[in-house]
Parts: sequence; C-alpha cells; structure tokens
Amino acid sequence: QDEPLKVGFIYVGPVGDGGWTYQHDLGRQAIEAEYGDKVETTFIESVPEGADAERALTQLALAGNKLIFATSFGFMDPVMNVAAKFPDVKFEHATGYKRADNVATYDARFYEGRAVMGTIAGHMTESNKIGYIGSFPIPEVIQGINSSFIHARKVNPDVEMKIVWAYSWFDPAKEADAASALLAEGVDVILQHTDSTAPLAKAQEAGAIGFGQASDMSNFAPSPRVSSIIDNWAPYYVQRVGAVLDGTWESKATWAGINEGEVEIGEITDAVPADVKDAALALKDQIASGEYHPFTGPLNKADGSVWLADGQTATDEELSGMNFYVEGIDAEIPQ
Amino acid sequence: MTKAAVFRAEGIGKSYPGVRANDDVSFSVGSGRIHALLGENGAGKSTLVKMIYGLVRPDDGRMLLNGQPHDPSDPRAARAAGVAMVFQHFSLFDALTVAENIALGMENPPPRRELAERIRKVSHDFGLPLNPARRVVTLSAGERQRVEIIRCLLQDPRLLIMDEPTSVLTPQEADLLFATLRKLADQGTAILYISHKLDEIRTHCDSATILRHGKVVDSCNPRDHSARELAAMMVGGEMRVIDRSGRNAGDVLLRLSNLSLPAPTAEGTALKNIALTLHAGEILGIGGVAGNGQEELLAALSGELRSAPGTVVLEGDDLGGAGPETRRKAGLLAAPEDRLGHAAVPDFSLTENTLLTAGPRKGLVRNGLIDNAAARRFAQDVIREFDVRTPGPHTAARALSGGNLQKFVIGREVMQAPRVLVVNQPTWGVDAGAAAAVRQSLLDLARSGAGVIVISQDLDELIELSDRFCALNEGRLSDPRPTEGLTLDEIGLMLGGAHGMEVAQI
Amino acid sequence: MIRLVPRAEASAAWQFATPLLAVLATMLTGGLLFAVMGYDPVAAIRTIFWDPLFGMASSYSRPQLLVKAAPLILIASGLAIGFRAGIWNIGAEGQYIIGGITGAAVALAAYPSEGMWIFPAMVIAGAMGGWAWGMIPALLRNWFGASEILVSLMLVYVAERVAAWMAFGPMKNPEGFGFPGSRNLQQYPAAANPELIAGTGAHWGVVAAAAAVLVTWFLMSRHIRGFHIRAAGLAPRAARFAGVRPGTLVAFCLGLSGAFAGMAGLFEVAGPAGQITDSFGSGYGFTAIIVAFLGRLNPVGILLAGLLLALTYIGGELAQLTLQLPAATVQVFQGMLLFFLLGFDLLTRFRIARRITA
Amino acid sequence: MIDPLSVFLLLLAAATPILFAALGELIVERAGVLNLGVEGMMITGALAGFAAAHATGSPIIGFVAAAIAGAATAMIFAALTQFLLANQVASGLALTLFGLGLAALFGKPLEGIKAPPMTPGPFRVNWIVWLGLLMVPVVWWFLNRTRPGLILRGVGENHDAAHALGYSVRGVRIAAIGFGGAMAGIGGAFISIATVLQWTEGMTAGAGWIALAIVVFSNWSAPGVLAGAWLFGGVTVLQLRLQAAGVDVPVQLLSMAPYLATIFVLVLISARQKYSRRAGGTAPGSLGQNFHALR
Ligand SMILES: Nc1ncnc2c1ncn2[C@@H]1O[C@H](COP(=O)(O)OP(=O)(O)OP(=O)(O)O)[C@@H](O)[C@H]1O
Ligand SMILES: Nc1ncnc2c1ncn2[C@@H]1O[C@H](COP(=O)(O)OP(=O)(O)OP(=O)(O)O)[C@@H](O)[C@H]1O
Ligand SMILES: [Mg+2]
Ligand SMILES: [Mg+2]
Repeated sequence: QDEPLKVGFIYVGPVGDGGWTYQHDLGRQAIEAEYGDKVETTFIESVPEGADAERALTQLALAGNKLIFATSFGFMDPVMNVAAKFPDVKFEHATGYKRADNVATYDARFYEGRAVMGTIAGHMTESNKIGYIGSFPIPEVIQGINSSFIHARKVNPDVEMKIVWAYSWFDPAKEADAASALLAEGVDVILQHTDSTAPLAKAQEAGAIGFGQASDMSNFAPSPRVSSIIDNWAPYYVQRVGAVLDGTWESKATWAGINEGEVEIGEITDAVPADVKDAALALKDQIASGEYHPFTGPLNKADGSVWLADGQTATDEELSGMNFYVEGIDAEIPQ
Repeated sequence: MTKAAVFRAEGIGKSYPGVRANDDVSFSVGSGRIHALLGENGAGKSTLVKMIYGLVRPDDGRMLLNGQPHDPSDPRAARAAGVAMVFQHFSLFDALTVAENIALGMENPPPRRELAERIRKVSHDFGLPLNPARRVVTLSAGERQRVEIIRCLLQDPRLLIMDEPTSVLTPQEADLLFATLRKLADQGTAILYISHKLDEIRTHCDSATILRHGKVVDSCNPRDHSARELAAMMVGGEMRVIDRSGRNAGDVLLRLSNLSLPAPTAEGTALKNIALTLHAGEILGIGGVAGNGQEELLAALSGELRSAPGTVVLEGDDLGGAGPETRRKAGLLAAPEDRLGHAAVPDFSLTENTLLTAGPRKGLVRNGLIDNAAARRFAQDVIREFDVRTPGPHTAARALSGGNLQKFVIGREVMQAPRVLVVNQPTWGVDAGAAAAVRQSLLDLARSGAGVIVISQDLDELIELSDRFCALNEGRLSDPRPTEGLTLDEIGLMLGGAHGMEVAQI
Repeated sequence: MIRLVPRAEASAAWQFATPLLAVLATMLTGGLLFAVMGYDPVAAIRTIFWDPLFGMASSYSRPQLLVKAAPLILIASGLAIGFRAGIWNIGAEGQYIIGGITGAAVALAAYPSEGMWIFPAMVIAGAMGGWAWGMIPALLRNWFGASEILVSLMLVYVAERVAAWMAFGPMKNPEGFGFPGSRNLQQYPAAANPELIAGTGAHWGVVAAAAAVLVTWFLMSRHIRGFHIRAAGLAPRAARFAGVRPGTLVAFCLGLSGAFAGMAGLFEVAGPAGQITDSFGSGYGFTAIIVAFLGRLNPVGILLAGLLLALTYIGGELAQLTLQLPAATVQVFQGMLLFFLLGFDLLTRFRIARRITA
Repeated sequence: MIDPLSVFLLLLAAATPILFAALGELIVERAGVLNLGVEGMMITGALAGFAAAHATGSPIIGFVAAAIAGAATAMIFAALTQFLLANQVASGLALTLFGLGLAALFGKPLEGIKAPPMTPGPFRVNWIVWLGLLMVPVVWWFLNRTRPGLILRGVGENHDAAHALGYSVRGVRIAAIGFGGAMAGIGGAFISIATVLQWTEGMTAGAGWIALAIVVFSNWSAPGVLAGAWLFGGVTVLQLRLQAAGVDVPVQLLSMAPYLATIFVLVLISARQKYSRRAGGTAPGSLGQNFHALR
C-alpha cells in the first residue's frame, strides 16, 4: 500500500462561515468520503490574502501535500509564487485566471443559477421590485446581477432591480441594514451575493422572500428562503483528486456550472406556486443540457449600445471581465 | 477649663514598611477645644488623623470617642460615629457640582432640593456663601475649602479634623475659617487642627500636641510660647535665624511691560497689562489671593505661556516669544507651586528630574544627547547642598516628603545660578525648618546678585523676604511699594477688592 | 493576610522573569484547553512554540518569523513612543493601509520604467502617506481638541474603504481582466522588495524594523526628546514646564507612528503582499498595539514581543496543518498570553508581603 | 422620495447593538475604567445568547444568558485591572482577542442552526430595540439622579478622593465593569438572535469598536450615546437607502460616510467645547488609571 495522497486546502474564512468556505470544506470532506485511506486532507482556515497565504501554501507543500486547493481569488499570486518553487506539487486555484504547468484554475458558472433565481423572482414579485445585495463590484457579482435581471424581466417586463453594495462578503449587521433599506424601497424579493443569513432574517420580518446563497440556508425554508444557489465543489474536487491518483492530472481552466453539478439549485419550496417552480426547473434543465445560454442576444448594455445580436451568446472572455449592466438596470457600477 | 474629653488616643502605633509613622501616641481633645497637632514634615500627623477617620487601621493602641471605643473600619463608620475631616490635599471631585460633592461626603444626604437648601442656609449662617449648583472646577482655592468645610458642618460632627486647611488661604480667609471653627467649638464640637503656620496656631488654638518622628514629644498651650519656641520643640533643637544682610539693589535685570495674555483655560485668569522691573540683588514679593493670575504669571515668566515680543526683557534680551528652554539659557528660571506634577515628574527619579530644567545651563544635555552621569552628579550636589533627605538620586520624586521635594526643586533652580528666579508658593505645606532653609536660599541667591520674584499667599513670608511688594488682583499687578514699613493692614488694602472678600465678613 | 507593597523602583529581575512565567502559564492553561478539546496538549504546545524554530520545516519557518514580525515591530516601535507620551494612536492599521497605497502609487505611476530611484521614492511616499494619515487626528486634536483615539480609529475604516476603492478603481490592474487588485509589484523589479539574502526572510522591511528598534531605543533612552516624551506621558504639566509644546508633541508622535506604519505598509505591498487589494489591511496595525504593550513600550521588549507573536501565528498555522487545531485557538492563545503577562506584571511593580500585625 | 419615518425605523434597529454596548461602556468609563474589550464581550454574548435561545427555544432566556456571559467575560478584565492592576488598554485588547477566539471555538457545534422566532413589539419593532431606548433615560437617571450613580461618578472623577471618603473604588468599578459586560452581551445577542437569526464566527464585525467610539463622541452622557448611535446607524442606513433608491451616489465615498460623519460631529462638539470655554463635561478625571489603596 502506497502512502496516502496528501491534499491540502487553504481557506480565506473560517470553515464555520456557513457560506463560501463552509462549502469548500464540504468538498474536502467529499474527497475523504470518496477515497478513504487513499487520501489524507488538511486545511488551514482564515488565511488572509497576501503574504500569509504564501506562507500557508508553502507550509502545506513542505508538509508533503501533493495537491493543494487555494479557494479564494486573492490567493492567485501567492499560488503562482509557491507553485514555481514546488514544481512537483499540483495547485488548484479557485476563481483566478493565472495558470502554470502545475497550476490549474476552476470556477463555477454562478450566473447559471442566478438565471433560475431571477426567473423565480420575476414571477414572485408583486411590487415588481427586486432587490440585490452585492458584495463587491467584480465580474462574478455583476454576471449574477445581469443574469438574474435578464431572466426576471423575461417573465415580468415590469420588473425593476434595486442594487445595494455592502462592500463586504460577510458582515451580518451591514447585510441586515442593506436588506432593510431594500425592503423600505418596496422590494419584496431579495437576492444576495453576500454570505450571511441576515438578509433572509430581514425578509422574513417583512414578509418578503429571498434565496440561500453559497450554502442551502434551509433553516429559513420554506419561506422566506424559497430556493437557493449552492456552490457544490465536491464533484470537481473528487474528480481532480482522482486525476492525481491515476496520474492524469493536467493544468487547465475549468468553468463548470449546473450541468456538472457545481452550481446546484436548492429545493424550491412550496411557497412558490407550482407553475413557477416548473418554469424555473425547466430553465435549469435547458441550461444544464446546453440548450440555452443565460446570456443570449438580443441584449443591449445599460448605455443602450448593442452587446449581443439576436441569438448570439456571450463568450467566456466577455463574461469573465464583465463590467457593465445590461439594459434596463437603472444604476451605475461603482468604480 | 477642663471639659469632658471628646476624643482620646491611648498608645496608638502604626508602622509602614521601614517607617514607624506613629509610636505610642496618646493625647486627648476636649469638647469645645481647638487642639493643634504640630510636627515636622513626616512626623506622623496625617497618619494619626487618618486612623481616627478610619482610612488607616492602627497597629497598636486604642481610641475613645465620647468614652466609647472608636475603631472605625472605614470612613463611613467614622462619619457615622461623628467624626468629620478636611483633608490635607483636597478630596473634591472637579467635574461634580458643589451639592454633589457635599452629598458624597455625607452618609444620608437629603433629597437634592433639600440638600441645596441646607447648603445655602448653613453656608450663609457661617458666612461662607456657596452656590450648590456650581461645578467645583470653577471654584477658587478658598471656595473649595468652603465646600470641604460645609461638607463637615452638615454632619454636626462631634470631632472635626482639619489637616493643613489654611495653607492655600489668604489671611482674611484664614480668619474667616477660625471664626467658623470657634463658632463650632462653642457649640461643643472638638476640633483637631494641623498646620505648619505657627503664628496661626498660637493665636487660635487652645492646646497642642507636638509630634517628632511619630512620637509625642511635648504638649503645651501654644499661647504661652513664641513661634520660635514651638518650632524648636518640633525639630528638637534651635531654629536657624534668617539672615537678610548683604544685599544691594543693582541694575535692572528683568523688565516686564504691557504683558497681557488671555486665560489659558476656562478656569484660568487673564493677565492684564502687567509691568514691573526687577533689579539685581532684589527680591520682589507678589501677594494676592490664589486664582488671581499667580499661576499664569509664573507660566508667562517661565515660558510655558508665550507673549508678544518686548513684553519680557531680560538684560536686554527680548524673551517675550521665547519658550522655556531659551529663557533658561538666558538665565530666567522658575519654580512652580505644584511640586508633584508641575515642578517635578512624580515617577521620575531625582536624577531625571534635574533634566527637566537643568539641561542647558548645567551641560546635562548636549546636542540633544543626555549625559546621565552629569545629571546624577548634579542631583547629588542639590541633595547635598540643600539637605534633601532621601536615599539617593535614584529615588522617585513621589517618594520624597513634600518639604524635601520642595528643597530639591528650589535647589535645582538655585544651583543653576540664575540671573532671575521666579518662585510661586515656595514654602507651601512645608514645615518650619525646611521653610526657613528655602527662604534662606532665596536670600542668598539675591545676595549673589540675582533677582528673585517670590509669588506667595503667605504675607509673613513676603514681608520677611521681599524688598518691594506688589499685589496681583484679577490678573492686574499693582505698583510695587517698598516692604520696609508696610503693615499687614496696608497690604490688606493693596489686596483689596479680591473677590469674595466683602461677602466674607461675618 | 497577603497584601501588595509598591516597589520604589520596578524590579529588573522580575521584568525578565515575568514574560517567561507568562509563556509558561500560557503553555499550561493552553495545554489544558487543548486536552479538554481532545487534542494532545504536548504535541500542540510543541507544534506552536518549538516546531517553527527547531522542527522539521524550521529552515523555512524561521525566516518567516522575521517576515511576520517585521511589520509588527516597525509599527509597534512608533506606537510605543506615542503611548509613552499619552497619545493614543489606535489607528495604525489605517496608516499602514494608506502608506501601502501611496507607496504603491509611486510604483504604478512609474511602471514600467526601471530606475534606481523608484524604490527609495516608494519608501518616502509610503512614509509620507502614513505620516499624513496620522497627522489628521493630530491636527484635529490640536485645532479642535478632538480625541485622537476616536479619530484615528474611524480613519481605519475610511482607509479600508480607500483601499477597496483603489483596488476596484484607480489602481486596478489594466491587465487583470477586470478583477480587482493592483499590479503585483513583486513582478516589477524596480519596485519590488524581495528577500535581500535568499533564505533569510530579510527584506527591506526587516532592516527597517531593526533600524526602528535602534532609533527608538536611542530616542527614548539617550535623547532629550525621548525624555520629554516620557515626561509628557507621566506629567503633562511638568513636560510643558520643561519646554515641551503639547501640540508639537502630538504632531510628532502621531506623525512618527504614522510614518512607521506607512513604511510597514509600503514594505509589505512591495514585498510579501505584492499588491493593493480590498483586503490589504490584514490587522498588523491592531496587533502592533498588543506587541507594544507586550513589549512594555520598550524597544527591546517590542523586538522580543514581535517575534513571540509571530511565533504564535506561525506555530498556530503549523498546529492547524498538523493537528487540525482550529484557527481560533491562536487568538485564544494570544489573548491568554497577554492576560498572563499583564497579570504577572504586577510582580515587577509590587512586592507581595504578609500583613504586618501587632 | 425617501420617507424619513422609514429611515428612522430602520436606524432604530441598526443602532440597537451599538446602543446597548455603548451605554454599558458609558457606565464603565464614568466609573473611571476604560475597557477596550467591548467587541470581545459582544461576541461572547452573541454566542451565549444564541446557544441559550436555541437550547430553550426562548429568546428572552437567550438575552439573559448573553448578559450573564458578557458580564462573566468582563470579570476577566476586572480581575486583571482591579486586582492585578494591569494596564487597562492592553487588558481590553486582550479581552477582545480572547473573546473572539473563544466564541469561535465554542461556537463550532452551533453553526448552521436557526434561532427561535421572536414576537415583534410595538410598530413591528423588536422588543429589545424598545428596551435599548428605555435604557437611555434609565442610565441617565441612574447617573444623575441616584446616589449609587453619584458615587460611581465620584469614583470615576477622582478615585483618591472617593477612597478618602470611604467608598470602595474597586467594588464600584467591578460592578460597573460587570454591567458594561452585560450590556455588551445583550448588544451582541441582538445581532445573533434578532438580526441574523444564526450564529457565525466574527458576526459582530467591529460593532464593539464603534460603540467605544460613540462613548467618546457622546461626551460621556447617555443622551449623547443615543445621538451617536443614531447618527452612526442613521448614516449607515441612509447611504444604503440611497443606493437602494437608485440615487446615483458615489458608493465608495458613501460607504465611508458613517465614519467621516462621526469624525465630523466629534470635531464640531470638541471645537464648541474648546472655544466656548464651558467648563467641565469632558472625560472622567480618573479614566484609564488604576487605583491601589494603601492601608
Ligand atoms: N502609605 C504609606 N506607606 C508608606 N509610608 C507612609 C505612608 N503614609 C505615610 N508614610 C510615612 O509615614 C511617615 C509619616 O507621614 P505623615 O504623612 O503622617 O506625615 P505628616 O506629619 O502628615 O507630614 P506633612 O507635614 O508633610 O503632611 C512619613 O515618613 C511617611 O513617608
Ligand atoms: N444629588 C444632587 N444634589 C444636588 N444637585 C444635584 C444633584 N444631582 C445633580 N444636581 C445638579 O442638578 C443640575 C442638573 O443636573 P443634570 O443631571 O441635569 O446635569 P447634566 O450635566 O445635564 O447631566 P448629563 O451630563 O447627564 O447631561 C446640575 O447642576 C447638577 O449638578
Ligand atoms: Mg500630612
Ligand atoms: Mg452633564
């Protein structure tokens, strides 16, 4: 029996954050469940981006880990630095764009899930006002805003989107205030791209609805949480560990979505009428099968210029650098 | 003459690490008597009265109050038993109002309105008017004293203890205080009175107990003795006679003209158009009620407060806009009244405290670098020349008794051979022996050709030292008059108009 | 009965002994905590305190101690001077961030030109940036009497937002595909702050930290200015009497500690961190306050305290790695260490005596 | 366009955690003690409150437990500063570090659980919000109209004088520190039990520091604390509200607004005090200094 394959993780937050890091850690546990004695996993949590990340990565490498997952965008340059020093260690960097022979990148097409959320939101809103709590104005979040707006509009042409930036991934008090501000503006559906349950709690008080983010947040089901968008890293992690074990690992960029199971739609509760639920699931299936791309023309940018012609779909390059709203969103992206 | 003893101490003893603060102290105070406790700095007076007030527990002996054993566990127990005390250092709360301060000193204060009413009434009855709603920070030293006294009076004490209450008072305020005490005594209260002002004790106290090194060395009726005799009892030897000889007024050293400054703080006093000249070899005395600009005048001379060009000129040098260091280099030195915290840093050693002022003139600091060895030597010199009783220059300033620290502070300035030295309250809270030494050093400095300005509230001191006298009143300085032939009454007139004086008459 | 008797002078022997005692006590209670949590206490303590120094990968972690300790020591040296004067700059984190930003701004403006002048100019800009950010509370205190504690603390949050703004806006890497964050200065040789001697961990920030310890030691114990600072902290009126102008002192202390923090930020952004991101501030400015106190506001003490804290960080990471100890244990550990040190500190200032009874 | 009443109702809730914590710290500071460990006590309260509310199903018990836990944490600080005479600034920082770490450790099993529901109070505003508002006059009345309050202020103003008059400086201060801890605990629990309805590590996210700032800002008075908490909460809420309304505002700058506004008002207040030459009303005289009595 060989030595087990050592797999290391560095997390940007605590595993108990109930969101981003928590989901990555579930992925780590899935590896252990899948491969048992053949692997040994370790993690270092709450690693600040920058110099500390570089050290944590180095220590993981020095400790004999042969495959290391770095699960935050800000770990990008540290990963590249450390990877250069440990050519026989394989690195996987989440959400970044720099690769090397021993550095692969992976990301999830959250915008696919957002399209489903948008559809539900568009149907469910009575005030025709949907709120969106953004963390930071980065392409990933802007994709989500655009995707959910496009699909809400599609089912409800009167929908307006109200966007609030919290400038934090996780600040419950701030998120609660942001949700309250949206609710006071007349919003009755809240989408969030921040990690705490505070917006759901506020929605519950106000009789509005919302969606789980990153994790299922099923505590708040059946309402206010009517569904959720779940980051499920397990399939990818299991597959990549398998590739190392059988020697087929190679550096590549993976951008997986609903089809691969990386973006999951949490159970749609009975608070959602059956026909809406069906519509949402149908959209999900269409996306999964590749039949439909959430960014399909005709689509204009917010400034009125044409972005995608009829039937044209957005390229991955366009999406990964997205820095504009689509037509109909009456707001500016803060710079 | 003999009335029943209200308080009696029998064989009281108290040790601190390395010090026997009280040793077998026995005495008694009768009803209606004002009894003085006398002794040098550190003789154990404060320790003794703190035991009576329950702040300190005696190691040996016992106390009786009205014939009952008196062993208070804390000041509240003592207050309940009928003891009231005015502390050596004010125990007031600056940010609180007069009423609140008084309420804190009482066991069961009445409701706010009633308390305010009683304060007004009692303070009026005793001729010590007070506004209960004023914050204590805004009060003068004399008014603060009143707060402490009213606080005691409101409790109808059987025994009233006063630890150096008059050191910050003007003669008029002191007289007022004694009138109050006499009234109280006539109502049957026993009063225990601590002071270094021997004349005051001679005129007002009925009996005295004299402490030396924690032991009772004598007791007497102070009226039967001269101040010199009392002082001799305290120190256990003859007092030095002050020598005023050998001084001649020379050329003008320092000229202040048109010196005006706004009040530096909300509670401060503005200086208005101060003008004076000081000659070589001369001592100029400045009297006045505390809070009339004394601190500000000292600060304006030391350089802590800067003034317009031309307002302060030392031997042709315009120092108006200069800071303390420049002034010291030029020869203008100062010693403020507050020893701990102003003239010295309590937590610094004596060596370090020399660096506070003596850096430039004694070469202790060169190009910003500190010469520690030189500083230690200078501290040793001051300790030796001025008979500062301390284990050595490494001792922290706060560990010195008041009198010894005062000698050190004055010594530090005098030994820098200033052209002009300004001192404020040079003998405040200092015992007779140390006070004499400090005064003599000022006279010697003047004899050597320097000019000295003494700011003080102790008129006896000013008359004893100064060649010319002027009064500071609400930030204005009167024209100087030669001290020779000036009587206390005339001085009182010069000080006239000081606030609170008119209402203060009973 | 037991009681405390103040010592005339702080005991030198105890000053050395108490930190050791505190570390020992932390190990003991920490070990107890680990045992309760189901970890092997001996292994945990060894991993945190021994392995980074002498363990398997110590040739890597020892230099890392310097990398981690350098900014802490540099910032704490500056802070301690102000604390001694009774000037409470608790916003070093903000000054650190701004120093990093202004320093990086010079580099980004110069990009891609190569020139010997670039790095020195960045150091100056970093120091000036931190200085300027520190001068805000200084001036507001001098002009209006506003509390520097509050203003400097609030400015931390403002600085964090400035960093986010820079990372998303003006300083965003034009070649970064729209992702936030500036160019990585490690990859820009003229601006980089690399290891000076490979394998030592020593970059210019380490040199600056060492220099800061020397300079502050000299200032505080040999120079009259340091004497004035100490005097002002203990007795402000006496300091004024000695010739200190309070406003100047406030500006000096806040400016100096700001400049030190700003330099720390610059060395970090040009070296270990590499770039301005929205999370550039990583808590060094706050941890440095602890370092300052742990080191008793004394330069040499700060040097040791900075290294000790770095040890607990790196040992804590190792303990996570090898024992899967949660990250929060390090915080608990550091808290305990500080508690014990503060508690035992009593022995330097007081003697325990039996009550003298008749 | 934005109706002020809605903003006001929002800010009521937004200000509650810092209001509780700051009122507690106000009492602590008026007693002459500077406890920088507010964040540590808040997070302990957030965890303990959540745990108790979850275990019993009663939010009320949760808040009581939070108060007890906050006070218990504060006792570490009290022991260090009142008995071992340790530096207050450092002890407070250590408490924050320790509290954050300890809560994270002990909170592991509670992650992902939802808090029991609370019945809303008048105007559909949480009862605890009303309790917080009620505490403002209570604290004011206690400080300014009761004898214990007077003694507490005396101790904070001049501990030597208070001792000389026979008051137990240490006793008063320990009680104040305990009260401050309890209030911080309740403030923290409001976040976990009433706002987020869940326990997560680090969930107080700096509220304790804001509370400390607000005490200075308030010039050490209860109404001032309310004003500070409302100002801070108000600016926070308003900037989010403006964003939500789609008003084209520089979001980056607006997110700095609460902090800049706090600085700005502080400067105004300080300047007025400095230049109007009104006496008194500043920090308690003995703030941050330890007291050691010799007998
Ligand atoms: N708390 C204390 N600890 C140690 N020694 C003390 C303490 N209090 C007083 N002493 C010492 O006890 C002796 C008596 O001091 P005490 O204050 O009673 O003198 P005093 O007669 O009131 O002097 P003064 O005239 O200066 O007020 C002094 O040597 C003093 O240093
Ligand atoms: N126990 C008391 N006895 C007498 N007067 C009192 C007492 N308590 C307060 N006062 C006085 O009553 C007046 C009004 O007091 P109040 O408490 O309103 O002061 P405040 O400064 O406005 O309080 P805050 O600082 O809390 O705003 C003040 O002059 C105060 O000093
Ligand atoms: Mg005395
Ligand atoms: Mg008031």
